[in-house]
Amino acid sequence: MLSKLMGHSEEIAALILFGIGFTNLLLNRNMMKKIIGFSMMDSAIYLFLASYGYIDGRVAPIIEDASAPLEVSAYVNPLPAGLVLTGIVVSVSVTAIMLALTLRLYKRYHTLDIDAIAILAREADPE
Amino acid sequence: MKFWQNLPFLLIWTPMLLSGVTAALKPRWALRMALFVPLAGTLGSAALLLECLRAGGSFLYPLGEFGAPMGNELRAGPAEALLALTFCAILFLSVLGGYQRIVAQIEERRRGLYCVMVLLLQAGLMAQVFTNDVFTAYVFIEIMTIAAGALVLARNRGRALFGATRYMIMNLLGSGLFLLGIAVLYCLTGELLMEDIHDKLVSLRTAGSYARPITLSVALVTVGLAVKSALYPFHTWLPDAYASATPSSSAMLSSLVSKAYIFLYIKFVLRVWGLGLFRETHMQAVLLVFSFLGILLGSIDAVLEKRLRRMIAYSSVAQIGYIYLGVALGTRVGVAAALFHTIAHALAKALLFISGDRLIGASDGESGFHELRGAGYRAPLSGAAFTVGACSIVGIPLLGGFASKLYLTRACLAMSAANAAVAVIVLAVSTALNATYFLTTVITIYQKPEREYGARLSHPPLSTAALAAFALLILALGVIARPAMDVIARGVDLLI
Amino acid sequence: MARIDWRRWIEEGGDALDRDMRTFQAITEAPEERDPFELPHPRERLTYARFHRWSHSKGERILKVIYFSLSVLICLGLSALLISTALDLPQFGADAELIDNDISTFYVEEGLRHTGAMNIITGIILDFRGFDTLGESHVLFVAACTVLMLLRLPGGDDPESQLARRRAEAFDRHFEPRGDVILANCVRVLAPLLIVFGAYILLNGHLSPGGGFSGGTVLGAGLILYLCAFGFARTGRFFNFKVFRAVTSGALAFYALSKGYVFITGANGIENGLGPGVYGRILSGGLLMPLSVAVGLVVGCTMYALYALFRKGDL
Amino acid sequence: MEALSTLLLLFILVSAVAVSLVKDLLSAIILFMAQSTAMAVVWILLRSPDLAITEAAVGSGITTLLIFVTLKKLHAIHTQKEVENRDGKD
Repeated sequence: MLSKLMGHSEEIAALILFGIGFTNLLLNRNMMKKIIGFSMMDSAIYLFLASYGYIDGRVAPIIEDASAPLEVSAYVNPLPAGLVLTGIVVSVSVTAIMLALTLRLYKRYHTLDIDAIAILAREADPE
Repeated sequence: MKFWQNLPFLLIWTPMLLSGVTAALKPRWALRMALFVPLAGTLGSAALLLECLRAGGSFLYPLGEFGAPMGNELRAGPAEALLALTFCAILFLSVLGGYQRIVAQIEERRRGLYCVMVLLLQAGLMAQVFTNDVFTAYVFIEIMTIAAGALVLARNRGRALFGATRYMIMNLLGSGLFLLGIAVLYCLTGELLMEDIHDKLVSLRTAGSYARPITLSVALVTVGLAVKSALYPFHTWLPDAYASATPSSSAMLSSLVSKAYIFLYIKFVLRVWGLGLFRETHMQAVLLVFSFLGILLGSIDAVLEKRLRRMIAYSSVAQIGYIYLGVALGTRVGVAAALFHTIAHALAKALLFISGDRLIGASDGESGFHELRGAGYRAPLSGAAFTVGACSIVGIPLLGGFASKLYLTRACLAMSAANAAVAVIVLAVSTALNATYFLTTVITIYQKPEREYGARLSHPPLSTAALAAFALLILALGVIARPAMDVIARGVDLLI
Repeated sequence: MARIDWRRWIEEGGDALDRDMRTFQAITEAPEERDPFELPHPRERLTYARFHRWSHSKGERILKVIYFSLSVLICLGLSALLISTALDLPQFGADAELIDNDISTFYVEEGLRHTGAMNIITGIILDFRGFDTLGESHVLFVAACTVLMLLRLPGGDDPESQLARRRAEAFDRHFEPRGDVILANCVRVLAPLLIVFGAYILLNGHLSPGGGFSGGTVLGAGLILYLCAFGFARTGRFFNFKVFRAVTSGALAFYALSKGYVFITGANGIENGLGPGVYGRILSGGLLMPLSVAVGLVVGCTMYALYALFRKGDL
Repeated sequence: MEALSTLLLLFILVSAVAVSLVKDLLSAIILFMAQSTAMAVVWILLRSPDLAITEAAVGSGITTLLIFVTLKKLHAIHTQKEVENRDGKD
């Protein structure tokens, strides 16, 4: 059991992190905490994905000498890293939007508490 | 490769290219761009549909020299082309029909950006329709999520900001679950292309290995897309976002964005998992329960609602339940019925949001039902259009909604006797509820008004023509239901 | 009430339409739609006070307990469920034959020969899977547009928007350091270094780790640092909204056009005339380096613009 | 190597729990930043230098910076509101 857990240590850490981030995004009432939770959730998925590209004893997929004969089994799988690179930029864009929304909501309602914002928004504008 | 086979790529690429240009234009030219590009998309996808029907098959379009599975790939067939045509046409008509409200409700400095969002939304929609690669689907889901959120929050109103916030939070949760789902799929199969994942999953299943992770990935993708398309228990963000946005945005969100997610889900069911795996993981049964709940409770919510736009929003919850019901049957006939209902509902809901807003506009901006009395006389064309949309959703014969409900019921009858009985009862009850709230509304708008109303708004003739076009399309869908269904059925067969 | 003349609309075209729209706008503008960044309405303030009182009462504490226990339950449950299934997955780090398949071998084998990129990841994201990256740079673009929509202050000459702008500037100046000698001297050394480093990462993306995204971010960070030390007056000289719009639109258009060219020629089997070049040279890899630069410009400008928008609502 | 990676993962998890529990937003952000930096090192251990550079620049750089600036703005708005309330009372 323990060896199995150790063998999956990266995934387990990633999935716990996913759980924490998900919970923060769903249930934390503070908008800033929600945003941080979202960032954590996304980086957890990237950790999960990239850990599968890794293969023990291989090096990063950057060819140093183009003239040397190519040894395919010397490099880790490059595709997950490419996907994660795409994902990281997506998550920073979304974070920026959520922060801007938070700023606007705070300017209008003077609170970061999403429940309070809900009450205020409904009272000020019933439709 | 023939020239017309470049059309799917051009349909995605042109709006993307022009969005950057639109950002640099003055607002009124940007608005024209937001009308022109969806119109061009409509023509392009119509040509694609015709050519696909003539060629009688589907084709793959590799992006780059190597194509799949090394690079990305697009896939187009009759079903995809029909969906693309519907989406582009509705996008164009929504912008045109809500033109006056966009100008009135969105400040000039934001209007140009609003048009950029419309174009990027179109690119995202087309990419969802045509993509054959799950990670590309994720990237374009994010574009669509953000663009749709921006369409809601473009209106400078506290309620719209709040609606957009809830929308974004729930949609980000959905994207996260979806991404984790495809990450698990990738870890299991090492592929990102839909067919290749399917092949690997089939061989894994016959070997009997990794049964639990496969179920997990199916569940994650299902829940993720269900949250994003507002299936019943995950629909809480929907009324706030739909009711507070400008009517064009509400129309686009309800009839395009959620439908694109549903089409993506259908592609997952048919092309990634296959109907066999979909049934085996019991996700089908779960979806069946959710869709029943959605159909009933969404309708009840709509009956209890006292304001027109929120009522239309809640009716969307019920209708999305119908579509998921078709998918959850797990048969080709069911999926075809679901696609037909997607199209019928998308047309009717966009029309309802736009004409409903005009009726409200003709009643001094009050959306309570007692204030709407006589709105049908004050805005006769909008009243007539609203009536057509409402009748289509209730399922009056000759209209699109009737045919789709008929096909759906027929597909339900193929289930085991007990299930079929439950399904038919649910459909009957919900049709009765639909009739209660929609026909009451129609009657209300033709009642004698209680008081005098102020000056009513006039609308540019072209945008009134958009309403008429919607109504005609709904009628046409009802009349040519049989050929349309044939096209869809052929498309579904080709999807598998 | 302005009446619409159908014929005039057709005869005079779009200008008449726009004029009429403006008249409608004056009529249909709801009162709440104006007042962009004002303090809440008195009635809202009253509600807020009421909520505040309630929030310190008992109801709040109960709600807090419910939220907390629900979070712990969901977090533990979700994690446990995910982990229990993840244990069935192929083991991490092992030579898993499922994921180390023909595709990844193909990338390593053919990546260099086909794209000319020593860094295979750059080859993947800019060439093989270039469509994803095209989508991704549009995600950044759509994010920048949304933040502009949300935070950019009205640019008009009317007193209200002028007041809003002045107020934003005053508050920004009040809360940011001015004339800080230590910061300014550090930045004089650091900012050029950062920008050179960013450019290096950007230009060498196909030869070493890095590429458009990381390089662009470092460039943006250099600009932001410069802004922190010397204020908007200095950066405004070379970077304003027009520059931002021109650079972003131009780079995105170049990116979309070149990818469109490559995809269409590739799909139709036309030779595109872009060879990999001499491996390891800076000017190798066909379009990789220009594409990296375009992405880097978009990313750098967007990062700087986001920061500036957050600080004072304009560039 | 194994020990370092386990340690970093533990640190990431602990800081994630701490971010959710801590009351003060500034501390939460600093913890988040530290977590991001640890993640960059994990990327290096996973043989993905591209990701490490991007994570260091984006995760612990720009994202944290944006959160900081938002927090600062919120603080500024808060102060502004108090000033205006006081002026209103006088």
